[in-house]
Amino acid sequence: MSEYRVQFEVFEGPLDLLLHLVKKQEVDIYQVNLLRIATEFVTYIEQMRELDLEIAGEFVVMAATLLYIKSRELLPVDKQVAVAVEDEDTEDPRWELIRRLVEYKKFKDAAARLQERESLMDSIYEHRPARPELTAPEPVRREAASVFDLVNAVATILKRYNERTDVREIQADPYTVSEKIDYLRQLSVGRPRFPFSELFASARSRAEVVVTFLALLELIRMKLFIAVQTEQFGEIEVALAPTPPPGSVPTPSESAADGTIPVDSLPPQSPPADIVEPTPARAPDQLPEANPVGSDTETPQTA
Amino acid sequence: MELKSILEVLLFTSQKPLSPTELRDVLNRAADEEGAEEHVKALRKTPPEDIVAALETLASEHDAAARSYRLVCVAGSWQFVTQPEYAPWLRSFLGVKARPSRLSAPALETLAIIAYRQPITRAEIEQIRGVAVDGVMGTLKERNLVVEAGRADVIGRPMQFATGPAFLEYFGLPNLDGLPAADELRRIPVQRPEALLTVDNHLATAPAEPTQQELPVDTVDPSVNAPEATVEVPPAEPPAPAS
Amino acid sequence: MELKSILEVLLFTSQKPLSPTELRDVLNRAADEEGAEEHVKALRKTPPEDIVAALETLASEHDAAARSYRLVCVAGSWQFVTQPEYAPWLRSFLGVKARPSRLSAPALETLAIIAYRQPITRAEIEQIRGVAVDGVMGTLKERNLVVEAGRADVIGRPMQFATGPAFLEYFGLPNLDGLPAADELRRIPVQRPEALLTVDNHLATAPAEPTQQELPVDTVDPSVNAPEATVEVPPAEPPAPAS
Repeated sequence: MSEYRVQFEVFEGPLDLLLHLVKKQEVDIYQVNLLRIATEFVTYIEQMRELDLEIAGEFVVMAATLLYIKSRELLPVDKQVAVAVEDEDTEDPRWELIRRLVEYKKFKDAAARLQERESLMDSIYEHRPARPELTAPEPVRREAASVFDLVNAVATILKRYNERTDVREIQADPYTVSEKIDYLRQLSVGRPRFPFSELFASARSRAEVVVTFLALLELIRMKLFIAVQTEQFGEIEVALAPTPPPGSVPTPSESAADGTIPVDSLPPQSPPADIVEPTPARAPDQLPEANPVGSDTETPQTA
Repeated sequence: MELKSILEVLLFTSQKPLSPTELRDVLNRAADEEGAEEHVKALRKTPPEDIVAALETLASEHDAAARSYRLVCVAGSWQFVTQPEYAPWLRSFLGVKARPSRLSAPALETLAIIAYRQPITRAEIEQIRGVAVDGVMGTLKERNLVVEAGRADVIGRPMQFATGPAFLEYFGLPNLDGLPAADELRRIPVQRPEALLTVDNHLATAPAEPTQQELPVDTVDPSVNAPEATVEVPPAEPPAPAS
Repeated sequence: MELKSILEVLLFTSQKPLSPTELRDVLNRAADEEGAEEHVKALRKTPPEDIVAALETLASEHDAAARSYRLVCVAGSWQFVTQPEYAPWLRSFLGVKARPSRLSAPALETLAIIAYRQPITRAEIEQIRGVAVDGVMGTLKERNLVVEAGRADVIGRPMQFATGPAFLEYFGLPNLDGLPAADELRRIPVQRPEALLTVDNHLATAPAEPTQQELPVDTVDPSVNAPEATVEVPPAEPPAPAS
């Protein structure tokens, strides 16, 4: 009994049941044997009734239509009523039924395609970046600082540190900043660019590294050299500064390749955006030991 | 800088789908920004059709690249979405997508009829489905998949229905023309064998003599009487998409 | 389904950068899901080096495609970022405010010391800088440029500091080895006046005012006291990426 119930309940309506019966015949819908379908449909209704299932009104109406068609079909051909061509109100019930079945089938198929899309949508995830910073890092991330700030800060510390250390050691230091400046300028002859790391390749001691580094910063401060980082994670290169017209700053470059905004607040004429100049290193004589960096938040520590 | 690349980067960073109008607004706003460069200013007042064309080019480029995501238009707005075959990983990573419960088969049938034949009255829907649709219509309206769309200009002035703002989004469709087989289903099929008079009791529909009287639509041209003849119902105006 | 496409789609939908480890976790989780299909299970325990290789391939593919965005690795985690030349439009679209004011010179110096010498105690920083750093340390911690990194293994067990999750992003560095002249600058020569005693061999510097309390019982190594002595700071482990 429950099997029957399941069987009946899957049909959305009489048209659905009819389609099911048509499908069982395995012929084109236009070629279907309506007589047989009518018999089968009525049999279903009878079974439902026997099982005390509630029969929707639509099924009863459809059964009546089918019985009418069946009764017409059973007449000999010459007794069949030829529908008057001019009588537009009279529908051939067979054609009407098939037309409805065809139409219904199309929408049932369309519903199935919608259902496919419905379930497909469960598997499609939208691209939803969380916050602007994550997807647009450059415009926000690089405006505030560059690695040169950091390097420069280190240089300042180094310089101050050297001053604090034993005076005799400094005097004994075989390297001087001015020597290294000459060395770097020679190094750059005929080579417009070289990697930052190469500067230190020949250094024989830590002290030499530090002095070379200070010399480089001095050259940058004098606008003779520039430090260039052409891409965000690229190696820093040192290059000869383009010789600008006297008294001018470098002209803004159209090829602002990385969108970097210079470190310092933008002057009316900003330097090339892909070239970040570090803040000039403090000259040694400007560096008071006792109060190294003017900052309100800091208090000199007793040394 | 190409327009399409700019649109792409905007869609790439957007937290919601963007319509061509919204995209144009961004171009205009950037152009009006103080100190905007020439190439930014140049895109002020980009014609909407240029934007749509650029978006379509972009979408084809992404389709051709066959990556794990693509650019699609849903309900007139553009967004990047993932390809469905990566769902197993995304489900573990992002969790099961929050989606409204699936529609029942009767609801889907009813919705399909409304989608292709809108605006349509309840009586017309029931005529096609062969059953009453009160229950499912309630569900569909509640979920904004279906909305009321004015009264039909016939006796009794019955209410007509159309697809609602949630419809295109729910199925991920760009517009109503994006419905599968839209052309075919918008037409009322009147394919009519030349005759339905049987020559044999067991062959209900074998052709016999041509008749032409039962064509349900009154615009019948005798020449249209061929088996494949159809009468076109002009595509309904899509309802204004929800904003 | 190619590994790189799966990684791509995960990065594409992620709301934060993902490390190879996190990506591998997703692959494993998806493989362990009940009813996972064979091709999903097959990626369980993908070797980390395969993941990194796939990510690198992906990044080159995206670079070659020259779109408005690309895939990059920052601080060991991978993410899609936009190309900088679209900043004018993105700024007006996202309403990006200028970043909080750039770091002051004292803050930068302090940060530089921490970057090259991490982990490092506040006393050590102050020793190098010669001033107290309470104010700037607050700022740096607030902006996640500096984080606490456990306690030093010396008397008093002072807190140590390391660069925080925002540090590499702030400077656009791939990792701590990307610090300019890292090798050289990690070994800033420290010449110790004879009066000063080192607290610990691993400390970058000697304390400014050695007091009895600070003197460790047994770690004073006379050799460290030599004028030319330098203390190498081993390259610090990069801090765990922010999650």
